[in-house]
Amino acid sequence: MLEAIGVRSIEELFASIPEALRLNRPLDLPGPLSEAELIQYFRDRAAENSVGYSSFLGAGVYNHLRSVVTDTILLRGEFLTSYTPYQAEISQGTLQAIFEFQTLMAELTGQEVANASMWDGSTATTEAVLMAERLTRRRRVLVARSVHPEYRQVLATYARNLNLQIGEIGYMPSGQIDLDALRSAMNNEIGAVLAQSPNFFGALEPVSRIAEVARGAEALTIVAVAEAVSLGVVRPPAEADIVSAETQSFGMPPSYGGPYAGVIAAREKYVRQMPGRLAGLTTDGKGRRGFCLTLATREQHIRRERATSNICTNQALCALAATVHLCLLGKQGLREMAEQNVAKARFAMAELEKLPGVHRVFDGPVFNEFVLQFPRSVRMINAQLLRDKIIGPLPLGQYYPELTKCGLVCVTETTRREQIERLADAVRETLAVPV
Amino acid sequence: MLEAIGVRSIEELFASIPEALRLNRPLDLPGPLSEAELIQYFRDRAAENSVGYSSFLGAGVYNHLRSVVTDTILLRGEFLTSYTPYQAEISQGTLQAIFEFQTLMAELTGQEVANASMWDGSTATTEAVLMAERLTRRRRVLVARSVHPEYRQVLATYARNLNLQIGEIGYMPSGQIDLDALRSAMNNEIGAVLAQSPNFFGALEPVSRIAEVARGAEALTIVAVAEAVSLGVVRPPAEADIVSAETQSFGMPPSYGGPYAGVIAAREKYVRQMPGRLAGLTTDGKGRRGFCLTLATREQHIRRERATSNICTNQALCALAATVHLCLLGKQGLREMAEQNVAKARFAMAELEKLPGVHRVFDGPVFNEFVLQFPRSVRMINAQLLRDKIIGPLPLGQYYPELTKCGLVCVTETTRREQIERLADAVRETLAVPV
Amino acid sequence: MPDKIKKASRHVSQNEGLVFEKSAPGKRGFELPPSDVPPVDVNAVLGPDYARADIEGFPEVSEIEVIRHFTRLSTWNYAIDLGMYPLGSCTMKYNPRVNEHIARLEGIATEHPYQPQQLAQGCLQIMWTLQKCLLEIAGMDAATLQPAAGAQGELTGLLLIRAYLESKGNPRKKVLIPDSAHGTNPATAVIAGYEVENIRSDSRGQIDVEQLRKIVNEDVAALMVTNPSTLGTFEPRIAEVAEILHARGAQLYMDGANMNALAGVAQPGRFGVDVMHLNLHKTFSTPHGGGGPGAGPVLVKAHLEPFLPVPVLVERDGHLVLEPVRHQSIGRVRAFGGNFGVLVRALAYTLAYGPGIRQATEDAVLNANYIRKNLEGAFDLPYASPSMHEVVFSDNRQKKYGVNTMDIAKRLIDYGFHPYTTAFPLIVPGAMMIEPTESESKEECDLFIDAMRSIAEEAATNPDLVKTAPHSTRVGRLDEVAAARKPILRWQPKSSAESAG
Amino acid sequence: MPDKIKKASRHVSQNEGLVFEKSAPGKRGFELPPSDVPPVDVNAVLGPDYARADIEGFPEVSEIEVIRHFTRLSTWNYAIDLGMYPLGSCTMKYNPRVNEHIARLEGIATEHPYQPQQLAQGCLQIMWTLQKCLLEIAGMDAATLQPAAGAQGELTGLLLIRAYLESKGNPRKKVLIPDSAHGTNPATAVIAGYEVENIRSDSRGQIDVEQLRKIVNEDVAALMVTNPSTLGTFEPRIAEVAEILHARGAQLYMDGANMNALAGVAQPGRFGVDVMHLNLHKTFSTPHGGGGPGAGPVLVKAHLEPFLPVPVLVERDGHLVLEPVRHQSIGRVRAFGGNFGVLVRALAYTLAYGPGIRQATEDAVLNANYIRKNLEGAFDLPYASPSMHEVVFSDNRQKKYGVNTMDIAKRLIDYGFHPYTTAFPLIVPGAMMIEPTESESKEECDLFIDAMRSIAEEAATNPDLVKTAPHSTRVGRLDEVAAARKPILRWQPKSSAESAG
Ligand SMILES: Cc1ncc(COP(=O)(O)O)c(C=O)c1O
Ligand SMILES: Cc1ncc(COP(=O)(O)O)c(C=O)c1O
Repeated sequence: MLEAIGVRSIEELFASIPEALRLNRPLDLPGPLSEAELIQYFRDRAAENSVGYSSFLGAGVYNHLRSVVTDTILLRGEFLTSYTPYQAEISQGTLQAIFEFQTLMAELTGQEVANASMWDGSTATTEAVLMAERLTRRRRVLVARSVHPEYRQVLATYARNLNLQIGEIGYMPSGQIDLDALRSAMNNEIGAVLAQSPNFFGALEPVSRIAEVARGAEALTIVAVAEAVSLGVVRPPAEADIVSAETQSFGMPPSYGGPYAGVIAAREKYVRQMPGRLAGLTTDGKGRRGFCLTLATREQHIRRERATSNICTNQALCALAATVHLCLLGKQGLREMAEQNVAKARFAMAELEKLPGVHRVFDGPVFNEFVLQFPRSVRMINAQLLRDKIIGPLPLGQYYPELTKCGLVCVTETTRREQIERLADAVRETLAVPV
Repeated sequence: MLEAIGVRSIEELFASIPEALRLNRPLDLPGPLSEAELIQYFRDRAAENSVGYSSFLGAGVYNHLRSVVTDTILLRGEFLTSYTPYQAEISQGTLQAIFEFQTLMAELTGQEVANASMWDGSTATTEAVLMAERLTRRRRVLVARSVHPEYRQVLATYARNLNLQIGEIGYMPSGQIDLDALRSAMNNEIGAVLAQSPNFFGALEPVSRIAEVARGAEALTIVAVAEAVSLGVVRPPAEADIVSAETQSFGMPPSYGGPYAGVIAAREKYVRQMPGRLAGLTTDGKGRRGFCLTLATREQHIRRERATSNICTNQALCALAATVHLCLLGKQGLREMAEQNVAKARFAMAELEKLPGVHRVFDGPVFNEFVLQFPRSVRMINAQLLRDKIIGPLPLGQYYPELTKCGLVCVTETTRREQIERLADAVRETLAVPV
Repeated sequence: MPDKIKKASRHVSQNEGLVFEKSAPGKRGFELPPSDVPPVDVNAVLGPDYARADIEGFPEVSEIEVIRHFTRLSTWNYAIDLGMYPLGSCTMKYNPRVNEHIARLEGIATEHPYQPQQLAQGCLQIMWTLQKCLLEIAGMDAATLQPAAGAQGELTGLLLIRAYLESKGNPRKKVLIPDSAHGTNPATAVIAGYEVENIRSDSRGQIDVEQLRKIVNEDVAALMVTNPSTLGTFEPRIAEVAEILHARGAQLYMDGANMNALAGVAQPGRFGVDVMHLNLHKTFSTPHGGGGPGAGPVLVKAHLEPFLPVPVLVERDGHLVLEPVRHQSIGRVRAFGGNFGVLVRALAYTLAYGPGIRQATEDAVLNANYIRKNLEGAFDLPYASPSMHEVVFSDNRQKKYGVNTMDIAKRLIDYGFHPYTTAFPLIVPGAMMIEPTESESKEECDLFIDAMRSIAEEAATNPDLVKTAPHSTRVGRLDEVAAARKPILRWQPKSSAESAG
Repeated sequence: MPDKIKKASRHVSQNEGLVFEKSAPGKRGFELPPSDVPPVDVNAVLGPDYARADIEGFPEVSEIEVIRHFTRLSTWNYAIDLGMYPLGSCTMKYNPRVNEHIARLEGIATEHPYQPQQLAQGCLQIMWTLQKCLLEIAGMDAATLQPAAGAQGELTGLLLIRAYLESKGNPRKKVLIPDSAHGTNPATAVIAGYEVENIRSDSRGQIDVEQLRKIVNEDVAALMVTNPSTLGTFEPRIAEVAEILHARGAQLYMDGANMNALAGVAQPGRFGVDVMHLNLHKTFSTPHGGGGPGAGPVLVKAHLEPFLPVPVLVERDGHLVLEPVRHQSIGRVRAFGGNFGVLVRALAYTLAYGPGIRQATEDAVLNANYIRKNLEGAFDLPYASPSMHEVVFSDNRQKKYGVNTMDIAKRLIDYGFHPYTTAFPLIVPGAMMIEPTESESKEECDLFIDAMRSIAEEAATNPDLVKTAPHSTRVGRLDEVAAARKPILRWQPKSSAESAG
């Protein structure tokens, strides 16, 4: 091939890089490893992690059942190794799947339209706020303190330079947003109110009442959903104007933080301010139904500095995972899964509240997470639990100074009763030992 | 649908089964289990097996490296869930892959043609003998005692009712067939001579000399290959008239005995007496190249009681595994793999022969297996090795009464040096303790 | 593509030559870890008589080329995963994906057949549980899981009968086989050392019991009966048949390939069957994989148990043990314990359903009868006897237009379906043997019915369209005569000049 | 299909409606294990204000229907696994299959981001090792793996610059962006709170250094440069550019999307780059998955390290620790640690090559130049500057026949290829941006060259054939205008009357 090109050496092909900028030594990298060695390397790393432990962590990342069928589909080369479906004629598979994802998300969230995915729940939520800002042209946002702390941190990172002011609204003994505080903070400079439901404490927010307050000041209501399985039994945030969701619960493993798929759903009239890709239905010259990416004039590759967002690569394969997963579960399966979460959370709550000095902090309705107050530091308790191969509740003091000795407990349909009982026993034993 | 059919109940559809023959109770079966429970059930069973042990077993089933790519291909629904490619127009994928398998097998074995697969090495070998019987119309066969004992048992099962007489030929101190014994047993009532190379003791048989003797009596030479990786470095049995092989070593896991894929290769002139399916090259009406099953008049579905064999369902997907695996390895990779086997076997031999009272039984050339004599019962030694999580040599006394205290050791490219050294250490320790 | 074809279109499809044609020296698709022992000179170690020089013609391609090669090839196949696969007698049902996962688990796929049995209790438990399940489903007494496929199950069964009769003093000479039987039955009987006597079915396609009564004599070792028969109809007088045989000292073998019509509804053990096989790759959902692997467990009544192939799985002191020797055993029919990976999948299937397996049977029979009902108007039904899990039409009505079953089958391809089974059973000239299985939804069945009716119409109005089908595939009908006349069964280094597909 | 199309045919392809159209009440494709705790009345527990009645329109289908639905859909896609995917700027290289296996291992896929770090050392080690590898490849000092994609990497990078400049007293106002840049660059700059100043490329498509010298002032925070540029050419005066910026207190951001041209050959750190991102889904082979996920790690010089997003991974007493707070940090850009599963695959890729990654770069550049050389005669090359990993032609010569880049792209589909990138970079009207990557064999490149030449000929001799392409696909060109004018973005229960694809 060199000959065909008309050069004598590979080096010549790099002649346009000034000599001084070229690397004249081999890279100092480990490897090369053959396939078997590679697998062994990562098995060794896996062994340094938490295999064999029972975990009660949730807080935005959930352990739910996934079907082997989902992975079977994701691993089809035609989905796995294809690009963004710009060339519609040879991308109808991806496009129709996106259209189905958009429909499923709209149905679940009670919204009219949804996009093809965002990077995750936190960035989807942040982009929802930016979208509200574009729609209202107001630069102030009220955010419930019960929104996931990391979601709020991401919002803060983006907001800082966009001259967006964020006010925080506290929570009530129910664990829900303080509606009175919201009402008093509300005014017509506020562009949006952001709440999460189920919120970081696991509590369901009174979305319709929040929306009522917001609407009073012609502000938009944004509801973030971090635990999407809840939508199987919890009323959808239909009164919200924009919903941002994390779909990790739908067929994506925790995978130490990602990849997952965020999504934004909203009223149809807001669609031209939506960030992210959208697949739409259309026809070809012969009238055959087909799908294509549409409303691209919102996007960076067309609109550049006037785009609704800078997002380009999204989380398409994760959105496909959610689509396959939801098709498998179907209407009944999703409901049953959600119900099991509620039942198991109830059971765990009851078991744990039997322990001396342990009680629930909030009394609002919850889905599969709840906050407990312990008689001593959660970190200390957790250190003990590790000996029993249990990863205990998430200590909340790091996020809410007022919630020291409080821990967030999550149970899902994957948590076995016996694991809950072992947790209760282990905590009891730990507390029995004086500090 | 019942209505459309015109019946009132499902029961009615079974009306043709006499009442008395119907089952009027639910089946007494475990289950139903959901996907997650099913996986757990089999994980529990897996935990009752040998995970975590080092094994030195071969004897017809070998641990070789397999690529993730092979499984990726096998799991494509288009290969996994398709039937025998009788409808060629929508089965070209399977057909071309079979044609490639046939070619690869012919190349490897040094034969002119090969079939699309047999059930395994043992039945392929048996069918090779029956094929020879049809070709020669002679009912006597000489079989080396160094052929895998279970292969010989299968042959005996088939032979018994077909009035086929089997004479056995012993082995020499080299572990190879006793050529003198073969010569004296040879006469022109003998239809075929069957040897295995590498044989059950791991020794390579002098195929060309066996063939010479057979040819002297116008008998056919059949060579069985149970360890197909050997063909990467060992001269192919090109002088044989028929080769039967087990291809498990090419990308199939041990899987407690199957499924694997046998194959029969032979000279082209014998093809019309071959059992099993064959894919052939042809063209369609427009001259486009395509493949179809051919010479079906040999087969049971056409020829019924006059077929060359009763085989119908074969081991197609396993043959595909072998095809993908061999394409991945390629000429160089297969050779390198085979070389590593030879090198590791040499190393293991040297390490183990250092042990007091342990020595090789046979001195012929070997591939990756060899027989050692121990100063005490192999079963006793093995019982001790299990404590070190080692599965030791295969005791040969059960198959060859004259080889008590002898064990067959197998090492492949997957055996790590450190495992060999641990085996040697463990055997040394065991032997150090007086019985 | 005309509108009447609802289920399929045409789409761009990658060409791909033979892997040998893509080969280029020096490429490879898989690297080995470096050796951790001293290298050896293989030629020296093996010696010049045993060392190999080169593997002529062996391919050399990269990893991505392997992926593409086989991915492209795969796209030329039809598959259950793509749509209904109504091959009669083949029971092309859904192959659950979780079973593939399970069969590949560490501790399942990794186990060696010779490892100590105390370290194989998991494997043995899987086999034991499967045996128990199969025996319950079939109503039989003892089992062997060794046979690699249905045909080997047949052989095992006949050898059991032979050994049993031999133990009574006379193995006898003949096996009776209905003319409707699958080709493996007669082929197997011959390998078992028997002569085959084909018996004619009666006008309903069933066993002619009166005739049978006349034929069965001291020479008859067994009758091999498929029930439901290959016409998909239950043999209503099966119990009588068994009696006739037993009265004359002969045995009843049942080919259980059609067990998908009976599981949970009727147990062959109650029919008087002495021995039978099951096709796990049919009734028990293990994937056909383009032709195999399968597994053909054999189930027997107690009197045949002493003759089962070794090793025999038994429970002893709470442990499972493989008994290597039994003095009356017919011996081994296959090395090692059988197609274990297939057994694993079959057990997974069984456990997933549990007693609900009856539901699958009901749905299978429902689908077949639904299709029968809807196609009765369009195609000739040579035998009106009730259908169970499959229905056999003939091309009788289309013949007058010069259209035969194969033409209709090929035209089905254009309609997005895999054809039904053609030309079997032999008692139906121009047979069209349709088995939908329980996996098909009403929607898919309706599309199939539409397609078949539409083709029936085409046969009358535009027979050439049907006779030259398929029109939508990357290759048309292939010249099978030429293929068989001068067989090209492998690629040859020199033939590389031939053009790529 | 005419003979000149060597790489593709047409084949039968399954149709498939929307999953909602296939739904039937009561079906489901996945069963849950029964609950082992007492059941609760969810409506009572949640209360009427919070309990949901029904999910209107939600699908109900069986497992096999799900398998078939998505399998059928998949067959409508082109993919790297099927053939060359020469999208310029996208680096569509082979996605190693072993990486998919690794990312799904127990202990990798199963780990929760909040589990105690002493139980996550394996995950942290993967991230740590990947960071070290990326830093070595890029010649930079510190890294964050948090950004979810290239665009978020850009944002992170600009926020770092902003924080740094702020720490010096003035965040400044503008970011300079060449007119050849990818759309994410300007879009990102705006989100980072900057104004965008687009700068014109010079006649060779490169940065106009003299012009730059004039523009850079106290208002300029940074220049975002893509190197090699989107024309596939190395910016020869990049070091000078860095100097100019640094001299005026501005920073140099490098968009590392084209790192596949440099890995192992040159380290951007030596060019004077202050901050850059990498696209692991391009250079590091992680699958694009139909549009994502990716990962956009950001690499910085030491002076920017204090500003990295939290948490920051550090080594302390032989353990790896995530530092949650750093007082100068820009904060978080994403919840949790990033697209960890993508990082795993990228590390697997890197370890598989090791220092041999240079070979991949060389092959990528070789392939691009081979294609360039072979297509120069047929297509217009608007910029003659040397190509690295990709080459950009234009449709200039074909325009006179009324054929544009999109037409040629669509016609490539008939030839069995995915099109190149059309209409980017903007500085080339009618751009045809071709990036073969190192994964393509000479055989596949030759087929591509043949196809392109053949299309060039068709454009001259039979322009209509090209303008109406593709002709081989299941749907033709879609009406994108109608789609955007009256967007239908979801299925609605009532719209189910529409006919199935
Ligand atoms: C009725 C019948 N009997 C026997 C067989 C043979 O079974 P196998 O292919 O598993 O050997 C078949 C398979 O097609 C069959 O349909
Ligand atoms: C040059 C260039 N810059 C930036 C990007 C954006 O990267 P991402 O899609 O990962 O956000 C791309 C991706 O297409 C690109 O090609």
